[in-house]
Amino acid sequence: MPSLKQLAKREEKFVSGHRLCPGCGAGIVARLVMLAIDKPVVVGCATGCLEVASTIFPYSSWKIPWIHSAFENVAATISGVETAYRALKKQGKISKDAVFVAFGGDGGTYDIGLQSLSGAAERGHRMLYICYDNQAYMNTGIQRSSATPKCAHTTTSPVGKVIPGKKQWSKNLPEIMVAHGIPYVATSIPGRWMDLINKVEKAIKFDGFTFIDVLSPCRLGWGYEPSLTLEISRLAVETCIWPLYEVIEGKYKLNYRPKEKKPVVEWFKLQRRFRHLLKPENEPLLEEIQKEVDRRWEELLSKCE
Amino acid sequence: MKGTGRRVAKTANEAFAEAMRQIDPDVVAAYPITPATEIVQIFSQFVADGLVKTEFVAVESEHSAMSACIGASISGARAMTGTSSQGLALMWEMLYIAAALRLPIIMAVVNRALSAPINIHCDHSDTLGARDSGWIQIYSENVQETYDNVIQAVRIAEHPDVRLPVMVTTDGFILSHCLETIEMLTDEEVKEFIGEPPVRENLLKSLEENKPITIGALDLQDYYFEHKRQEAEAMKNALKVIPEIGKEFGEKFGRSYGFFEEYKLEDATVGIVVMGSTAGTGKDVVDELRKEGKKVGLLKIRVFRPFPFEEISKALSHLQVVGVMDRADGVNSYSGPVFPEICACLYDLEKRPKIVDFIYGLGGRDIRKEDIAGIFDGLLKIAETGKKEFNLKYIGVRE
Amino acid sequence: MDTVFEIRWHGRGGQGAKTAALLFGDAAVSTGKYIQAFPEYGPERMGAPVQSFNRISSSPIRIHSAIENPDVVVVLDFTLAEQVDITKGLDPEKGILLVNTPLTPEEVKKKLGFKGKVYTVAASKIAIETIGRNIPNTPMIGALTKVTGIIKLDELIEDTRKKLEVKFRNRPEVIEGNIEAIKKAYNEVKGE
Amino acid sequence: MEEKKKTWKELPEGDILEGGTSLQFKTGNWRSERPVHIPEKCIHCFICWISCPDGAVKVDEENGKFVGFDYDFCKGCGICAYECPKDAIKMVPETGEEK
Repeated sequence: MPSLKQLAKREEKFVSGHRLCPGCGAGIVARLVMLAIDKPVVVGCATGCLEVASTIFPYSSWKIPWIHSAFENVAATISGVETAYRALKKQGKISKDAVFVAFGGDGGTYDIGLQSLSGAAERGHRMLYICYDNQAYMNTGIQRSSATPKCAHTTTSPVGKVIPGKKQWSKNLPEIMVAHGIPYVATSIPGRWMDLINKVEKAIKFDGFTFIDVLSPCRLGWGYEPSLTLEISRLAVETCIWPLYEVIEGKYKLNYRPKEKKPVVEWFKLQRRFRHLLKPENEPLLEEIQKEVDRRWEELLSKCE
Repeated sequence: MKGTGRRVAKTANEAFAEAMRQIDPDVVAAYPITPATEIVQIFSQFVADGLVKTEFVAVESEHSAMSACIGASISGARAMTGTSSQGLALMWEMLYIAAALRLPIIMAVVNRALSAPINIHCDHSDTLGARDSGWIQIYSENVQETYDNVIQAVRIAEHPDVRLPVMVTTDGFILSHCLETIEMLTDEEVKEFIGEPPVRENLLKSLEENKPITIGALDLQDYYFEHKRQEAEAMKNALKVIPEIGKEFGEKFGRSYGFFEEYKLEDATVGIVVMGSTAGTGKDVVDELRKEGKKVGLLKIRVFRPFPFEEISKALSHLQVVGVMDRADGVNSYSGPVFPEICACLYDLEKRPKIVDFIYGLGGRDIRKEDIAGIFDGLLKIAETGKKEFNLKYIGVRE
Repeated sequence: MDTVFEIRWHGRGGQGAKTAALLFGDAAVSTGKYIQAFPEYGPERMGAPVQSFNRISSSPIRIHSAIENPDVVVVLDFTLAEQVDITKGLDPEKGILLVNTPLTPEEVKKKLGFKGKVYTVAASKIAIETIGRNIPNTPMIGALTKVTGIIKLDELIEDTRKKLEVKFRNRPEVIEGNIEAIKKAYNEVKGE
Repeated sequence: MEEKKKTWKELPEGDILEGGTSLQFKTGNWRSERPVHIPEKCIHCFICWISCPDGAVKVDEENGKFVGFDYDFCKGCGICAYECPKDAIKMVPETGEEK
């Protein structure tokens, strides 16, 4: 695990000049992941904010071989790249030891990309899949995804007179990935850069498919001051809304236990998408969410050693 | 017969698989679908038996098959796949991407009707629907052509002036599951004919050389059009390259190929335009009608994309009546998909033939010699009377 | 354009009608003929009535229509006659019907009311005796070889041996059983 | 300033471009506030550097020192100022006069 000053000696592989929003969580995630990988690396991106904002012809922010083909298929596309790598390496046409990374937003990972994600994981291609999870379709204008938390306001799960935002709970994708029997699954946040860098370093050592779900605050879609991006990601951990854990070859390990578990409302308070939950009439909803967060937290604890 | 080929019995699916074995691509990614399934079944046995160096990826859908082929091809690997019908439809999005990223992927397509109603038998609605995806399309009359076309496809796709994906099609069941006599080339002949793929910019080369490239960037109003213009030019270049390679193939192995085949068309007064296995049946009919003194002929389209516009125009220009046989319906109230292309070819002629369309064989409906003879009779009647009483006829459907 | 000889095979899913057409076609290729062999495809599974077809010619075959008027019909399972019109499209005078049955050609003729040429052979019995299983398609290929004369017996045997040697390298008894079945059926097929 | 755009004949084929070229695309003009460094408070912990989404914090990696902000790229999000454990960065309104 390198110190910050050691990391600073590494070449930036995700460089300045990209057009993500000021304070974008995905930009930090991409930069951290790329700094963590001190090896030759090939990256693929699913269609989404990160892809659109980092490669606008003729400008690219990726100082490594990079490919985008479509929205729902980054895992399949990198499957092909990784397979070609194995084929050509076997033939002696390639000498370098390379790492393969796929980035997808929650839309391209939890929803439309779930099939290709599952297929690539099941086949065990050697790649690290990073979901930069901003909990909605931000690139197309903040529509709900299956990663969107219950009651969050999005443009397709709007808060209205009779419906208080998204009706459903978010999908537990890390668990689905664990069920694939892949060697490494983890959650992380950009606000704990050591945690994220450590997990990326760990993941790329496995000879197989690995997956990290990184909560990636979106100042636009969540509605907060951009300077709070990292803080808000940490608060998700402190409220146990986004526990930090990893599952190494099936074994659960909690990476961080808040000294004092904060109430979920502390997280909601900072975000415009949950503003309606602070109204007195919505108190039962708050309670319901708190209960579910508690339940998921306990469930996770029971799985961890 | 030139070459050292040997005569064997193969179905089109077997021929596809054998050609793939001889091409020995670096990566094959595929998903099963009737009637193309056998191709990858046979091929995965070749992989299991160590007869090829290929890395085979049994993907979870056709969309991922094409995506993986794109990933492999952009990494400098020779990539192939095969599919049919719904599988091709599921790939649709990726077809355009493979072509626009200029990837020489080779795909064996076994023509099958599109749902609904669900049907596993032959028509051309699947590939004709993909006509504007930027893929070169080569249709095969029989198993021999299926085999020869795949081998030529590698050279066409990888030609530096072209660099476009190629789909080689064969008629579902009619050819895919029909054992026919073919001449196979030896493995060495194929290897020598296709050669090593020319090296171009690719992901892994850029990794190896530390000169990172970005592929598939967002192209907005200021660049998209230029990239599409390049793609159009590549397709135009294919018009030059395809007959050159067809000729070279003929010189080496005794079977030459062009854009299309003219059968007794030169002195004909009426002719049909046809694609795929029906062309063979059509030739038998032409011979029979010729015996009766009828001046009939046939033009079999082999290359539908790029569309050999000028050449077809010239080949049909002297006819009085042209009948287009469409094995797909445009469901557009006036014709199948091949018809408007042929009309467009003829439009600028000083003296235009009359032209009518026949939609036939949907969902594998058999097309008999009598049916084709009936079509010719209809064309001869138009030639005789100078009157066209219909623009479109459905052949072989219960009225 | 030479005459194209057309054959239709009737069987039940699993009896090897498809394989028979493929094997017969393949054998004809090795004797220098041009052939087609294709099954009729549907969603049928084991036991359902199925058909397959051959075209054989001494010059390349171009037609790709279905076969409606075969020169020969081969029936692998005579119980099919109850459900399927096995003589459909056969020329009532010149058409040839070859049936796997212990019955005599006369008895078959009477049963079907068919006036063309009928040949019978107890292929199932031969298969059980020689191969040890009721797979009538191999002996029927032998019988068809005799009836049509399209290919020669020794050519068929040589070709079959070559193919089986690939598949049953370690089971010579299977190869010999099949060859024996072909020979036996070739010799035992009865015409009127 | 408008870059000279290539014709279809001049462009590399297949939507391929050189990696890392966005360094030529300055995003500094997106900013309405700019971070200002207060050297006397700075402990050179590099937290601002690791926290920046735009890679706009310049450091001297050999000597382990904060060097300054890259105003060509800084979009003024204020994360560095918020994260700084020593309040050594403050955000000030962009007046357009600073260089």
